[in-house]
Amino acid sequence: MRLQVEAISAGYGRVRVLHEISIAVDNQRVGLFGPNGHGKTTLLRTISGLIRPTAGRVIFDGKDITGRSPQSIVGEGLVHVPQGSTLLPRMTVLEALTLGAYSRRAWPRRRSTMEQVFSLFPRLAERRAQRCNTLSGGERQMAAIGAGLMGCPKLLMLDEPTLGLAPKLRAELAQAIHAIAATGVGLLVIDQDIDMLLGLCDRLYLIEQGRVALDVVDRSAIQHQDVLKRYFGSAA
Amino acid sequence: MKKDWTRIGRIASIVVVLAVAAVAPLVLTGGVAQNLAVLSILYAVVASNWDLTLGYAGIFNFAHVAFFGIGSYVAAIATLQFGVPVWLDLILAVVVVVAVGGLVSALALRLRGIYVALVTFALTQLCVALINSAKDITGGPVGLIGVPDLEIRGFELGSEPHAYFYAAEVLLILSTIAMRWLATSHFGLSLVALRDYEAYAVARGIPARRQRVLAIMASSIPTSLAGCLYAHYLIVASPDVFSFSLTTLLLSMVLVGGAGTIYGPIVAAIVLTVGTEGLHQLGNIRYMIVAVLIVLTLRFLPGGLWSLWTLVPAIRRRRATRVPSPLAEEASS
Amino acid sequence: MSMQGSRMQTTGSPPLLEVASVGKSFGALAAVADVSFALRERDILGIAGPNGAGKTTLFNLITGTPFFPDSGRVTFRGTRIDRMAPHRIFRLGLARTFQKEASFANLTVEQNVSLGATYGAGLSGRARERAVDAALERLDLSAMRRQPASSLTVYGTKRLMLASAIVVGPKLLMLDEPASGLTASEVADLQSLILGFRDDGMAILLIEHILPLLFGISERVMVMDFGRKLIEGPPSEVARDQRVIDAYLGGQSEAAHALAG
Amino acid sequence: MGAIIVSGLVSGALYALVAAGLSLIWGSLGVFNFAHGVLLMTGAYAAWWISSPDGLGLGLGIGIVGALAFMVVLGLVVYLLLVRPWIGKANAELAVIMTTIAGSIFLQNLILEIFGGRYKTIDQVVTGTVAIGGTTIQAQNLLVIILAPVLLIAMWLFLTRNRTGLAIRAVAQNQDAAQLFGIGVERIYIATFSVSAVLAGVAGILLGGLFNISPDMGTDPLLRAFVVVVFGGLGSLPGTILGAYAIGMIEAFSSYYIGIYWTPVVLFVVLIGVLVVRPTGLMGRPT
Repeated sequence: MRLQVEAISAGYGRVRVLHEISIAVDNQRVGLFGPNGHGKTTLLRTISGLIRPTAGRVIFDGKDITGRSPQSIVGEGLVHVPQGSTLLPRMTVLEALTLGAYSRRAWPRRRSTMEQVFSLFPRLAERRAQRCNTLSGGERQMAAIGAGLMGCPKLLMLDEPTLGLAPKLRAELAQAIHAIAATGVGLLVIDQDIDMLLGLCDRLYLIEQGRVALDVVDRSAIQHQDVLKRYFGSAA
Repeated sequence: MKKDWTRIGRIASIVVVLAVAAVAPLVLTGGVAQNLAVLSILYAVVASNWDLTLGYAGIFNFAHVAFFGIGSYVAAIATLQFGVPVWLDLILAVVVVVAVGGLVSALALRLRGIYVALVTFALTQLCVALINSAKDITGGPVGLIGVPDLEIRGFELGSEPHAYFYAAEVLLILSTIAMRWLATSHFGLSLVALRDYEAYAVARGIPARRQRVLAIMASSIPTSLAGCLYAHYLIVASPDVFSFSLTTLLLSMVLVGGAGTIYGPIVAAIVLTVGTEGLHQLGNIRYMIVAVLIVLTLRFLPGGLWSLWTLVPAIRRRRATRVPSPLAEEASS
Repeated sequence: MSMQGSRMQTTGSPPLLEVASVGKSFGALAAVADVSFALRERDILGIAGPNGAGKTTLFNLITGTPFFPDSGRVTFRGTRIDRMAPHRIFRLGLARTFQKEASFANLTVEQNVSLGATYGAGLSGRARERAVDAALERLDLSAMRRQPASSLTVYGTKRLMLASAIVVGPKLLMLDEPASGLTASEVADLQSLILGFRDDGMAILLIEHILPLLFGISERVMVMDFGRKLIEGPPSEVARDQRVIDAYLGGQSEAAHALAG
Repeated sequence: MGAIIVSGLVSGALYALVAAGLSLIWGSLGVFNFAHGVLLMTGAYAAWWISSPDGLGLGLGIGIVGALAFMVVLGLVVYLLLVRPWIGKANAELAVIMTTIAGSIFLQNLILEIFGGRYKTIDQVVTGTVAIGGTTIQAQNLLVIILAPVLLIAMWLFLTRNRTGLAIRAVAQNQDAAQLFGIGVERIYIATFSVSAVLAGVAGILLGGLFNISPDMGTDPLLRAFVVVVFGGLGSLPGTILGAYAIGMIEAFSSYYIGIYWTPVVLFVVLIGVLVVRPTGLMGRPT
């Protein structure tokens, strides 16, 4: 088991967002979906060490990484690409990618990794001298994922990679994510686009109110309509 | 029942404060002691006024001590250079300081946070520069000496040892009543609202800049009067009142005493003024001790000395509905 | 097409709120571009769209917090408000809530509402007390009136934000994702509250990601994408629109059909 | 005219060194270090004590190196004692203003206790005069004029090429993202403070070679640096440097043509003028 989240509780101040949630990521691609504000992003932030859980354990590659600093978790090869448009607004693409390889494990390999990133996202190579805040939405997303790859991840966590992208770009990005998965990097992906998740992932978790509301292990068994009903049923 | 006790407690503390105020000048008769008392009371006025804008409104107005200094210079210049009769110079000082405060804050409050601190700080420096460059009127770096005594029907306050002591006390009591009244009124609540969440406050009809400018103007009134009394009492107006060290001392009174309480800075003004004077024989080391105390207070008692009071459980319960110090927020959660 | 739609609707009575070709850019990014719509009294207009489509920015442009539009006009009750300070806009009867639960955490629940009454409606004395009591009662906050606002739950804070808005009797209530982070029963409660406000004579402008709520109570829905208005129309029509499905609903479209149909 | 420009360049260079340090800390930590002026003074004293025959007498070279090494440690101490406990807390801005002021009171009086209030002098790094065009320049002045830009360019290269330098900028722009890159924010804060303290130390040593050194020698440069960072915009290094030279020049010209006492008035008027037009300074970003 590559990543195992065992009964994690976490939140911000007095507000508890995650309630003893458990998920598992084997050598497979796992998707998280569910309504906004129900804890998907908080879960990733807890796994990557930005938030300290109040209970539960996170185990990565057999090591207990609960409560460790984000720095040391990145060092283990668990890389989180956060949601949001611009990672480092006033840095060039080249600088941002270089920084992606900051961890001791990735730094010596940064040149060869960058070649790989550029071959995956040729557009980034063209834009390498440009500041991140002048990039288009799709390019920003590519830069963010590219910087994540620079960390030489064993498991890559992507938070809404297709957010705010037009359908064509979305398809393009989904293809790139497939290509990343094909290299053997594990994936844990949050997205609102269920079709994309269904095409990409072997396993899906529906997260509601900080808990796993549905765990779909066998993709062929997913009744599209059922999932959607479940999704919208929460408020209806 | 509980309410009765609250009320009795309040009346009792008012009686105690008034009794102490009445008796203190009669007890503290030595020249040094009296001097220290008057000074600490005037500092208490300035620090507690500053608390309205810094603690409640969260404005980094570093020109507050300049209001005190301008007050003292208006008194000195008006009486010495233009022969304005005493008492009238007090009114003049209030008018000038309120005007300066309003103008500067209207400009400075276009900015936010640290920029406000830096620009208002620059204003204080400007005052020193103006005093130095307009020597003929201000006396330059030496200052103005011989500010006339305040008098009532021929009775000179300086001729009676207790008179300035009482005058300073009256100013402090009136100023404290005014500041507490302002701070707990809807005006004060609006300042706290703006401090805590400006976008939300303006979306509920609170005019941000106007409220803040008004707060600064209000806080400058007793402060300018304290400056006048200071000049009349010491008979001098000196550019030292604009120094970085006085600003630092008064700021530490606000923060060590407890920002957002009005009372805290008064307590700290007395403690710090008397304390640094009491350690007189230590020379410069006393400033080092004060510096360490400031850091320790901010570290371990972020609500200031006044928050010690709330460690008493009964009072803490009552205070739960009041406005806590901005620095104490994190500590309580 | 959508422009025509809104014009047609405005021919009857003069609109309460009219937004005409409003735009705002941050550097190279056009956060809101050429958005127009109109709202009559007691209208409920829902606004949907992916994150980052410019919905909240549009709210900020209408209420002047914390910036003004680069281009276009906003008219509320016949008065131009696109260059007006936010506190004046509130006094005209346009109240908004914020996406993040906001409160004046250091003040009590009652003081929070009382500030709105004082500065929004110029009330004082008994009139203010009555208005505050009524608003607290309406949002079921009377029991907590003396507690500090920071002690409220998420839904409690959201209700407090509504109480401080309705205490002045606004003509238009703009709600920015009011249901995010709420439980199902709280969403249901919120829904009846919103409909109640409408019945009291307020128009509602609602940004919401929880589609059953949005499609359930809106008379019309506007979908935004990339800062632009994609479509505006009755919920059933919007849910079937191919552009909306592509840009926003995606896999959710079938469910949206079911809901709208 | 030549003399005025030289004086403006010297002041501008010194202000740039001082203000760049302030700006760097503001950019990454969002706090303002009021102890910066006292750091400058301490650097000068350290260099004097190590180099002067009245102190250790090890000569100027070792004095400078030793003083700068000392500044690295002092930056660390200031960060750990006066800044770190408040980072991320409510009102960190105000608390750190106060703690750094307290720290500067402490250091200033400590120096006064140890070395007394009498003026001291550090040897000039270079002596003599140089004639350029029609103007005779003190060699030390020329050194300041040349060295400051060299140091600032070195700092720029450090911030754009070096792994740690890039990390400093990353932390300033987006702390969460920086952490997710594996950057230890704590280490970067320490590095930022140390770099800033070294810049203050360099300014102190250069200033000490031009004027006497005394416990309050840091006050004026700090006050000028305030004007500079507001003028140029906090957190923007190019803005800060531009602001520093602009202020240095304005000061030099107004001292000559209007009078030295009126110079602060002129500066204040210029400052207010800039802020009315651009409330975040010439090149600053909103906070």
